[in-house]
Amino acid sequence: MRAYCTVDELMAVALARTIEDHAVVFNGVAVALPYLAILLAQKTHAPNCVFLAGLPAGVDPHPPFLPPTAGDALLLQAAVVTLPLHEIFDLAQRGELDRSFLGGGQIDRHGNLNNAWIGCDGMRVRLPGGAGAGSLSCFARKFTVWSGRHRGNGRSTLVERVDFITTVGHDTPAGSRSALHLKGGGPDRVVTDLCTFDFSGGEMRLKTLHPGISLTCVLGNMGFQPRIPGSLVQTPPPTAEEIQIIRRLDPLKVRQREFSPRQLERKFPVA
Amino acid sequence: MRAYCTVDELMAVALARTIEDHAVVFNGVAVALPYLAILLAQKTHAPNCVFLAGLPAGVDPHPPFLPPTAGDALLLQAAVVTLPLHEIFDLAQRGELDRSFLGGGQIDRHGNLNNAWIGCDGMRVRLPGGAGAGSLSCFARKFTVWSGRHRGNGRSTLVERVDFITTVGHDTPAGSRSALHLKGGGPDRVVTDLCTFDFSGGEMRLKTLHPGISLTCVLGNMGFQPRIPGSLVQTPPPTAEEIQIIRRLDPLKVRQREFSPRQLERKFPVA
Amino acid sequence: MGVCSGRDKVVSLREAAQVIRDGDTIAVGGALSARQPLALIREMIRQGRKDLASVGGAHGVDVDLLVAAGLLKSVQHSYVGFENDFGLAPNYRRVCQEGGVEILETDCNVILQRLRAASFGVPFLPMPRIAGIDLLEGNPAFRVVACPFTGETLTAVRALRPDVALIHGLKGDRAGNVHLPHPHFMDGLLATAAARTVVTVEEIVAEEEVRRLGVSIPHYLVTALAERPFGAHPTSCYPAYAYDRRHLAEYVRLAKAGKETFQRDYLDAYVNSVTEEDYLRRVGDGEHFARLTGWKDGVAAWQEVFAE
Amino acid sequence: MGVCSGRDKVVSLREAAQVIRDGDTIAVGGALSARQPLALIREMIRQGRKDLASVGGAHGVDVDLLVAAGLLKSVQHSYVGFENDFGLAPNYRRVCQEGGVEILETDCNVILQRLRAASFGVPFLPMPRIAGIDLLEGNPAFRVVACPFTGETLTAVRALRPDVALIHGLKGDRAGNVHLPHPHFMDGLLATAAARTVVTVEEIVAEEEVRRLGVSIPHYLVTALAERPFGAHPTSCYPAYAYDRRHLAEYVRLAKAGKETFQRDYLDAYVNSVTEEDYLRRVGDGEHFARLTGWKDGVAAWQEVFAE
Repeated sequence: MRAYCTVDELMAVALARTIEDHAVVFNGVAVALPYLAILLAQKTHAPNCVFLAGLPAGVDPHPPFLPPTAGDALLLQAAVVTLPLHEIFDLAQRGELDRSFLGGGQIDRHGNLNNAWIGCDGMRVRLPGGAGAGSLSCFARKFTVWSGRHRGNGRSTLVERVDFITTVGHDTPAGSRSALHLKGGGPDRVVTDLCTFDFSGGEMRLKTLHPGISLTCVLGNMGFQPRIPGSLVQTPPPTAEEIQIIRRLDPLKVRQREFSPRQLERKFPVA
Repeated sequence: MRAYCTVDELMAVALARTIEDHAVVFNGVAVALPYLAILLAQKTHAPNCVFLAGLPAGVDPHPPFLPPTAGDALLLQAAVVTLPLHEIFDLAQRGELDRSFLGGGQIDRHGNLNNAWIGCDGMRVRLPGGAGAGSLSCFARKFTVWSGRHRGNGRSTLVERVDFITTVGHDTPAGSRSALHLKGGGPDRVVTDLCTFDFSGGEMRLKTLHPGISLTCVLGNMGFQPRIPGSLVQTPPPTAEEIQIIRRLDPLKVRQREFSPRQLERKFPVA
Repeated sequence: MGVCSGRDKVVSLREAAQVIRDGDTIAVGGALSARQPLALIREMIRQGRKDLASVGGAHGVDVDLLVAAGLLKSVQHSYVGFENDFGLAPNYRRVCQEGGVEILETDCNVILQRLRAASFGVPFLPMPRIAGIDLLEGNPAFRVVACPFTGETLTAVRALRPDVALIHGLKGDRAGNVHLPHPHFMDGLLATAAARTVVTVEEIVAEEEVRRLGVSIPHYLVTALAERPFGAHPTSCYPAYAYDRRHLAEYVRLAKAGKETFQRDYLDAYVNSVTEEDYLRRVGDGEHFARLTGWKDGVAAWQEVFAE
Repeated sequence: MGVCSGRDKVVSLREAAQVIRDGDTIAVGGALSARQPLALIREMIRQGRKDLASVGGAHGVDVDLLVAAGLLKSVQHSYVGFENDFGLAPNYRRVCQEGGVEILETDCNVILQRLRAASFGVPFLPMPRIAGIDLLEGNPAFRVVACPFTGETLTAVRALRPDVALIHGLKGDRAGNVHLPHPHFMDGLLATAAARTVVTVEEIVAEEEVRRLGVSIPHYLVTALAERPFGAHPTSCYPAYAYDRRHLAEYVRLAKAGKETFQRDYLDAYVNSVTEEDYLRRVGDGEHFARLTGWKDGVAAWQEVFAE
């Protein structure tokens, strides 16, 4: 019988695969997908990845299950040690943080993100704020951008220009990353519910389409035209082992909470 | 029978009496006399004194006995908590350190101290260094200066001009304390084996003579003329309780190690 | 004066809340769903404290509640929300969008460095350059500076010294020594950065017990200490209790229902003219609290907390 | 690169000492009479390491020995000596007075702030103004700066990033997690400030045991780790052993006797061409070491250590 997974699982695997072995990785507030991705990477292709886990600041924790809030002591369980939070930012300031995961309420072609305000004046929507993403986007060697709201949001997630920059990508109205003399390298991958991107010349370039997703669908849900390479490949499917690990790590299915029931109806093949 | 104490004990009591109740007090490297003074003050007139104890950075420790080295874990025994060393300096930088105890290889009339080099060029003697006294002398609200080498050192301890300033007093060749805009208030008391001083107009002023010590003796062992008030009083004698506490705190008599046998022959009455 | 050297810091919750004065800049301990001093915050609401500025990292129900009750004139937090759990913070969002509170955009690390500057006794600290992000624009807490040694371009952030840090710990003693369970978040830094530090603890015990557990905040940094069991409720205070997801769900439901409903069905029902003892009785029965304290009975019991 | 993410850091003492290279700036852990990585230092002497710069706080026999053996080209320590115990450090004093080593005057807090700057990834840090003290004169590590916000005059100190931190801990595991017993002095800061961190421990044990005791330095900060029982001797490594006052007295006696005597009767007898096992055998018999490890048998036994 052919096995299937859902979009949350496909995305967790795609996020995990952006982690190199030996990378020092941090994730802060938003919990489920990046946490799962990092824990998964440690258990598969990146056993030497160092995981600095969220606000509790546990090093290499083994939570018995994933909580829906990053403030929970679950993220310290069986950790090597609990660090003072500032040690994580110090490490980032020293240029030793290899990768961070930054989610975007809005994402533009340069990888700038917005988690502060959407809309202007009369019609503003207040988002929660950027947490530590502003600093991390300046300092981390690389970061992975992610959003589970590519499809069905009326081009409002992937936008030509973000309304407010909480997280700096490769180019901004104030100048390019190199002109701004930032320590970090900027985003190198974007993972959405429809596809993945990398960057070329500081602009998002479509890299892979998730199984069953067409280029038209991807572009129809975006407010800008990304770079498109000559040949487009499919996002490599998760392995059965990866899916099994994810389901074991997250029995409460916290990973699905940011997706609509309709999104979760989509099935993707497992390799 | 009349009770007597020795010069080390007299000095420890005189040092203790420079500590106000509720003062936050630090002492670093040189161990015996200031440590004894602080522990004694806590057990007598300054029960609310907060003691930040040396490099081990124990808060309010109760060492079973005094060691001859401030690196020893003895100075953490029964402490409320062991702080990271930097928290002590942070507190001093915030202006919250009420008093420090700073010993001087050389002491001048303005309360500048030297623990780096004595002599010039061909004939230099290397001292151990100022430890944290440079910073502390700038930041602490007040500090007590002490030396057990007033007598018999050929005017080489209390000198007209120190050869090198490791610890800043009230006036220096670079300007006065207020002209230098330093945070702390400078030294307010000096305790030696012969007498005690306070400061008037930024200069050392004789305050009390230890029992049996004459003004001539004090001045004859100094390289400069201190201010002298109209009436000179005797250093108030230690109480029997104070001496008992000192002897109980320091059964190894570490307090006597910096004194010569001849110095220790001197007897002082106990009240 | 951060230092407070007396050896009896114990006060009532009412007195503890009086350490916070109208107009103060407050820094609330804990983070997100964990160890926030909510009994103290409820008492501040009862006492009608006003014109406060709240500064800090990633928070949730504490800031949302303070905003809803109208105590805050400004918010300088890196994040206010309920994450994957309940999403946006409804009162915070509503009042922000109505312009009822001033928002000063910030970032966890920036807040941390600004508090650090205060804790280090310096008026500013340099950071490796941050640029390109809009929170910098027109923000008086930032300057571009050149390193006096290397010439390198850096970002300087201004020291931020809160008037009061509000912290909830597990145990404390009469002198004010406090044991915080992990995670600590920025609490230690708040205590050294702030001019005053008010602490509530689950239990006041003998000094020996606090020392045995580990003193996280030494007595001389604590201005006042009150005993308040379940003082962090509905956030967690491990190992005593996990967060109360059922109560938070109710909170979010009422907050989403709008200003009037929230005033009547939450603020009046759970906070105003309600003692802390009554608050806990209204929140749930013994069985409910047994579930929150029973997280340690095993993974299944712990999962149940998150399934409510 | 401070970070070293592999999960097997265990090397021999010989290999550990090879992490330090000629010309490096080293930061030695411990302080005064406590927890200095002396086995590592003896091995560096055996290997003939040279042209090192040593930076740090208040130290004793470690710096004196390094100076005596000619490994150091410069010393930037706030204090080098034997306190009330044995007074001045004889080799250090002699070589300084002969001009055989460059002395850079400094101060504990200045060293701490300079290491902090490196640990924070910034090229400088501001301090409240220090002035009037002669260590500032012509010292390129200091600048007077104005606060960009308040205009206040401050002292800026330059970041000091050691090439290697040398630390001795109680226990460590294969991955490099290290438990340091208290007092820690500046050791944690050294590990984040330095480009590499070499650690010796009394014993390599399972990760669970290090975690249970408390990880003071997490694995990813550790470049290499070697097991070396009595690796801090003759300084203390509580709770394993107190300092060896008898050996230090002998050390000071030989150091005071002058360069030739010290070379022959200490360096040749205890360090050069002597393995660490032989070193310990020459230091004392089982009874002698039983006294050092027996400090915990009570106050009388502990006092005996200091009476030797």
